Amino acid sequence: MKTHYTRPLDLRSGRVDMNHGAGGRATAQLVAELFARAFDNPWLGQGDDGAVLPAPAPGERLVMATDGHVVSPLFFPGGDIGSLAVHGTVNDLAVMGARPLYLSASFILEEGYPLADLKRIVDSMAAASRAAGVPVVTGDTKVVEQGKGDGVFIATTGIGALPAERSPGGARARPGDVVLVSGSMGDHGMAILAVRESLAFDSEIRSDSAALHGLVEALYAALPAEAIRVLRDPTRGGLATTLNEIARQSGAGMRIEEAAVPVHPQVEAACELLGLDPLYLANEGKLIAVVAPESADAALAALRAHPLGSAAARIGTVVEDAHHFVQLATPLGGQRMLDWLSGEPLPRIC
Amino acid sequence: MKTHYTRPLDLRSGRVDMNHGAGGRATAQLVAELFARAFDNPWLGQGDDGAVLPAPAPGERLVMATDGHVVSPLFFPGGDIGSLAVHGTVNDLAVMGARPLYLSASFILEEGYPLADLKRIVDSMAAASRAAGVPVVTGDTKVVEQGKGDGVFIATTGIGALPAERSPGGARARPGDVVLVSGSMGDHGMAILAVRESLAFDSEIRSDSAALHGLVEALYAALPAEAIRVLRDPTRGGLATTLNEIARQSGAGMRIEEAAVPVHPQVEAACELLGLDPLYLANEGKLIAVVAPESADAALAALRAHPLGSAAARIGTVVEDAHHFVQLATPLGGQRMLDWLSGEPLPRIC
Amino acid sequence: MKYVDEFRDGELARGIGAAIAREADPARHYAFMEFCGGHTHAISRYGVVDLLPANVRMIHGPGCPVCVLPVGRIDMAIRLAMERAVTICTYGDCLRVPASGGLSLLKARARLDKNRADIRMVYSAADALALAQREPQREVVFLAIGFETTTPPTALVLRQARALGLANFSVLCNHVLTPAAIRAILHAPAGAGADARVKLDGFVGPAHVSTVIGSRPYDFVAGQHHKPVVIAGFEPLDVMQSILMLVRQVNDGRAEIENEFTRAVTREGNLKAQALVDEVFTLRDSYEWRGLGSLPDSALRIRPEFAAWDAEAKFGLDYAPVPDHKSCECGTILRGEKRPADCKLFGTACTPETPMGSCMVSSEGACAAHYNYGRFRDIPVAAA
Amino acid sequence: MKYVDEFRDGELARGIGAAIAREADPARHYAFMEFCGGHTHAISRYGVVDLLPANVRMIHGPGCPVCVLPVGRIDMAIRLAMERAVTICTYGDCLRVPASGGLSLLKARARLDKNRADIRMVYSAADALALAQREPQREVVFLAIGFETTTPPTALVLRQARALGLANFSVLCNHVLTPAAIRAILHAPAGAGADARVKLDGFVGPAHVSTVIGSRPYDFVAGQHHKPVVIAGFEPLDVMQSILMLVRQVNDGRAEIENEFTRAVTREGNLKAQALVDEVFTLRDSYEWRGLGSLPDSALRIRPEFAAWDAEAKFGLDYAPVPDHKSCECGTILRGEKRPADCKLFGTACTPETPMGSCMVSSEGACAAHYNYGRFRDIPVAAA
Amino acid sequence: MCLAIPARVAELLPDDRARVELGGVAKEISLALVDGVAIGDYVIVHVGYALSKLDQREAEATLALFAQAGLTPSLEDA
Amino acid sequence: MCLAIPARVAELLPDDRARVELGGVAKEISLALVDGVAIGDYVIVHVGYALSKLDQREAEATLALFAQAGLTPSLEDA
Ligand code: SF4
Ligand code: SF4
Ligand SMILES: [Mg+2]
Ligand SMILES: [Mg+2]
Ligand SMILES: [Mg+2]
Ligand SMILES: [Mg+2]
Ligand SMILES: [Mg+2]
Ligand SMILES: [Mg+2]
Ligand SMILES: [Mg+2]
Ligand SMILES: [Mg+2]
Ligand SMILES: [Mg+2]
Ligand SMILES: [Mg+2]
Repeated sequence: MKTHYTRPLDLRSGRVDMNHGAGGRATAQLVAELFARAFDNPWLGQGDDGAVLPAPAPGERLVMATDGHVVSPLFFPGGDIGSLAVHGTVNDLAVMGARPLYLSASFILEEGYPLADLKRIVDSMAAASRAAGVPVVTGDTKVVEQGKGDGVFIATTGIGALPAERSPGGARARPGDVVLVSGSMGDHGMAILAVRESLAFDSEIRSDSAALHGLVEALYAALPAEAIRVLRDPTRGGLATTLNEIARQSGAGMRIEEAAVPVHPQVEAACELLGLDPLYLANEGKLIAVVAPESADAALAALRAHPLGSAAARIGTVVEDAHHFVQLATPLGGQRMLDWLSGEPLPRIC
Repeated sequence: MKTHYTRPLDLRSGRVDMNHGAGGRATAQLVAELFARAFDNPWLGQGDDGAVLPAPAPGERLVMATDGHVVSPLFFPGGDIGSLAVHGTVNDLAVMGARPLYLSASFILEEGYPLADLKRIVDSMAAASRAAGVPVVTGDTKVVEQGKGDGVFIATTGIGALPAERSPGGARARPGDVVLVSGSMGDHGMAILAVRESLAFDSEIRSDSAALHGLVEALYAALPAEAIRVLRDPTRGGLATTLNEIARQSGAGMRIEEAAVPVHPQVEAACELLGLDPLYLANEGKLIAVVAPESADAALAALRAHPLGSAAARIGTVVEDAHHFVQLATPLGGQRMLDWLSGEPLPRIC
Repeated sequence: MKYVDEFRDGELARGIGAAIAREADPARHYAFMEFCGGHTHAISRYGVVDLLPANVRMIHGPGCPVCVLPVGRIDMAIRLAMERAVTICTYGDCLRVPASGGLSLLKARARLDKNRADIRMVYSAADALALAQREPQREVVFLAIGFETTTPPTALVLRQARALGLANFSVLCNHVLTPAAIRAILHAPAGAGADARVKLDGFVGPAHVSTVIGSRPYDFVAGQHHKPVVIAGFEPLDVMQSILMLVRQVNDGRAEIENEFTRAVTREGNLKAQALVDEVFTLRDSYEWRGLGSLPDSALRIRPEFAAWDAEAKFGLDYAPVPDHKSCECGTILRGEKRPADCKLFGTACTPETPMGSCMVSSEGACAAHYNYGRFRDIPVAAA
Repeated sequence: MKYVDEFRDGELARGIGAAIAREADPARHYAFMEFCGGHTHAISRYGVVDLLPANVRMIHGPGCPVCVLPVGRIDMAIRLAMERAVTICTYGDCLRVPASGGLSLLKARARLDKNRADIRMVYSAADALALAQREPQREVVFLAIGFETTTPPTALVLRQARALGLANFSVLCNHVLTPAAIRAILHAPAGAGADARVKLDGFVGPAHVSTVIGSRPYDFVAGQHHKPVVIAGFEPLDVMQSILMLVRQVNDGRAEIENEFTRAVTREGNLKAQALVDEVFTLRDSYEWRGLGSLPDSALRIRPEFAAWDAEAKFGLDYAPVPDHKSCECGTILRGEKRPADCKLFGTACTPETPMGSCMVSSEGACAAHYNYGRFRDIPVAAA
Repeated sequence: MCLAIPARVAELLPDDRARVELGGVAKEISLALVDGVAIGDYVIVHVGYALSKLDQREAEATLALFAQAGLTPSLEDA
Repeated sequence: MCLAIPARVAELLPDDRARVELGGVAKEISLALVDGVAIGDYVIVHVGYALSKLDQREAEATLALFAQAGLTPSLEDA
């Protein structure tokens, strides 16, 4: 007697349909044959409403971070929404100073999305999760009608453990502190623009999407925890917006040397073509570190010694400023403000 | 000199536009004037990439659960996507036996969605979070183009603390155990169908959306932790699917008395009209508890003593069954299977 | 629910069950076919077989409108949506019916460009008409299916569409006729399993179909084929009572058309509805039934006066038959020669999620009803 | 980037800055207007003022195509999308330009039924044409804006549309003419603040506009108004060099049309482009410029031969002027009478997110450039 | 097949429409296929249309028949 | 206004189109507005169209002028 047989999911030419989100057998099958298989770990395998996990070590605090991922197109040079969904949240934990421990993933799938592409995304996500050593321990899948979604959205949430001695935070920058970046700015944002149909140009620009917790650990290994004032990943809004956020939170200003900010030559060229500023483009594998002045050299050396920080640079300092402006010294020798991103970075003609 | 002034968000007649998701000043404003104000708590107020939280008490384990919420329509009798997004995840923690501690929220907004409606949703979510005593400590907001979303999606993730002595799980049901439900089945699913334009009928059916952790605590207070084998909230797929999940996980079968399953008379009538079965409709404030036989009476009494469990009922028992079928004794005196949900519950004409 | 709950009473059921057991002759077997899926559903959902003696066996007939809809007709609707950018409106039941190429309307919907075409569920034919009125730039086709019950509503909307001169609305008609299918069952040639063929001792006759057509159209069953028919309501007690009445006819050697569903069925039926159907539809020469093959005079087509609202005429559609899977046993199951679990595809390649044959399509099909409700009977289960 | 990086060199900049400081007469003030937003942008983005002596002041002119686009013209596009179910295609710059009722194209887009209408960003006019070809059922209107640089591409697509007989494509033309605007600046009546009015000592002339129209059209500035013009490239060194050349003309008492941008600008300009523009467009009697008012012969309209592709003709559109906010000081700022921070709306009601006046619209506008890049100069900042 | 259910006519509406009630749930349906329906009547509702009226006397008679079938012969004889 | 940038023509394509290169980034543009463009030429690209050719000799001359301006008078005199 055959009681439980189900035909295997058609991962070659099948598509997501409403049944996959209805919570019945088709949902269970999608979870079992795609998600559970790709993310394979004991917590997910339990199939309960959540995952039961060992708590952090005594004295450690919890860190929780979340990000929704809605990138378009879903595949881009250097990554896809799956790897991005891992890196985006792991990095938010990393820049809190935490050791990332666990991820959850909530998928919102659009009716009609090819299962083969979904599998590519899930496999990429699983690979990124394994490479980062941060398992996806629980998840959820919903399906929305065609025209009410955009292929795949993934919201990930991460839990990390924060050692007692660490406490970086956006409000901790003080005048005199040094601002470092771990590498070139704008690679991710431009990689996405390059593959948008409406702008298409050819370049070798790849997203910098990467998990930063190793780089953060290298930094903590190299300098006293107290010397690390602020860590942040300049994602949406780019370096400019992130520096402004830090300035506002800390109630300070900043002086940045434009020429010191690393920008990939092709990103720079593409920015010229489109009328964009690389300092407003998103990064997904870069760190901003504000460190105590006496530790700046050690911090820079530690960053540069790590593969993800080889192009790290010292770009400026924190200053007193009641208006917490971020000011830029231009390569020409002038001064200007580096303001918050206003609106979306849209290609300009003027 | 005016340096930082921004015109307040137009929460009366404004709409979500792409700028609100670009990560610049408009995003910061939306977060500050809407989300941070509504959810108001010290963690969210920090404005960092994540929230730093006290870890659970020594000996406790962590529980993590996530759910994406894509309900349509967004407002329905008895709730809205905001309250649902809190209850849905709090309940997943509760049925793991955990004390829910923190929530994260990832919003995916569709360009053009009225800010006034968004505010209603966020306020409702904040009220549900406060009522449940589970703060939203971190969040994220993305905006997608019109036609690539459906107003508002909310993915919530919850962290809870699981006391050492508790370990309910879908795999722990054993033959002889008793199956209880905390109240009437199908209210949420039918409340949603009732307001779908294509089916519209008039009734007083309201979603049962509610946070169940109080009810779970009442259960743990009334019986030995070990006697609570499985807790689960029968959401998508309804009672039928959830019982099948438990049966499969536990490698057992079940015998359910159909007449013992509480169903609201109006839900029953609407099911007759539409050709649906209430046992396949979603619930968002109901508990299934599988308990040791000797504790069944105490469990039922504890459930009934709680406002959310006043209509609790004992509906069946766990049996040995290598095929882990869920069988139903019909009110007529016959037997039939109660299978997994197959596809979506669609209104039938035949 | 008045006039519903009373007809589901467990105590009365046991009483009727006892009467059947008492009156059924232990020395013989009784095989009755419930033609309608509605009866099949009631029998399965309420576990009626458990209240019947072992020598009374119910055979599930072909009376489920989505089960008998052939693949080629669903293909026509899918092609309209995919190639002609039409919005197909249909009853929820149709969405999962399998079509060619592993598709169904639900799966085809996932492949459409929704900016142009769509596939939508409606609760009523009137909803499809309303959509066409509301969105004049949208070309709406109502995929009409069903026996004599859904036909009058379709006739009404066709009449309305003509009265309104609605240019963006049409109907893809798949209305079929119950008496023709019963005739086919009675005439069916014995298959390879002819020896195993079960002699039908009588029919439980349609409930709601009969409210429209009355009881007269079944006369040939008794007259020409000498089989008793008891028209019965769709509640479990109705079914049980009709079985009791059939047992009595068999015991008495009678073959009559009896009516258990007197509260809704008359000898003449609903004459207003019949006249309306007659105004709008006429007989098709032949129509292919899934599981039964092509049957003459077994379905309706839209009259030429309404050709502008007949999707087949409007879009120049041709029907291309698509054979069922060769291992599918629906035909022999419908004739009572085999049972669902005898099919080697049952529960493996063929499940409600991925039906291969017509009997697995809707929860009213013989195989689906057995899969959803009765599968446990195939194996011994340890008691609690 | 060859021919780019060399023109941004810091060391050369300091050299030219030193030359300006050396040659500028300390006893007098120099006020030059850079007409173009491209120059305004270069000055602000590179902090060029920090390399200029205090007595050389740059006044930001109206040469930003989106800044001068009046509210009423954006309203026309929004109405087309909202009421006529049209897909508006336009350059990214236009999407945030404020229109009536708190709207902009971006905000209007959020209110559209995207199944019917849309508002889309294009990189090039050709992309709008391609969309219309690809989706014949979509009515596409290219909202064309810009000075003499974007006009030839618009002319090309209009010619192509006519050649293709494309029925679902048209252009809403807002092309304006640089010389007319310069003339308006020179003729502007003194406002209430006439006493404070700054005498312009000369112009930095357009870079890319001049590649198309050549240097000849500026002759009237020197001839009739006795003001020097130096046409300059958009790189910061080009701007600085042109300032040096203007200082020298002023010092010499000369008023000539000089060309710093010889690598791309000739006296005649691009004759091929000029002929094309002439074939497709003709002068508008009058056109309203945001901040400058209605100016005669200052803009182009589509010739009657192309009326089928002229959105104004095709949809029977009328222009309704919408007054600017009464506290907006754009007019006086453009004439150098006031500076952005003097406007009481600056940085409060008027910001780049919620611009009230034309100068705040694009990052090339005087107020926006000051807000984005220069605001810090308004207050003392403690040094690091 | 032909899922249909008896519902009580609660209100007659214009255009041959009616509001019917079933177990506390109300729905608007069409009466275009049946004549002479009054408030209080029960109609059999299918895909939004009344297919026929329900004969309440016959319903009671059928129920009585059920009850009678259930009587044991001995009781019946008694 | 009129954001435009000089780019090197890397390839001539049919229909008056060309592939231009700038700092390692390549883009297809239209040459419909300029005549006589050859591979290796620099053109000024605006909204996907070449507006004019760049005169490389003049560019060098301008750069020389910049350098000259920067020379202090004393040096210049020397
Ligand atoms: S199980 Fe499927 S394939 Fe077999 S007879 Fe039934 S419907 Fe046909
Ligand atoms: S700040 Fe705004 S309102 Fe004031 S002058 Fe500038 S653009 Fe006009
Ligand atoms: Mg985050
Ligand atoms: Mg992140
Ligand atoms: Mg971050
Ligand atoms: Mg879930
Ligand atoms: Mg889409
Ligand atoms: Mg969950
Ligand atoms: Mg949940
Ligand atoms: Mg759950
Ligand atoms: Mg975020
Ligand atoms: Mg939508």
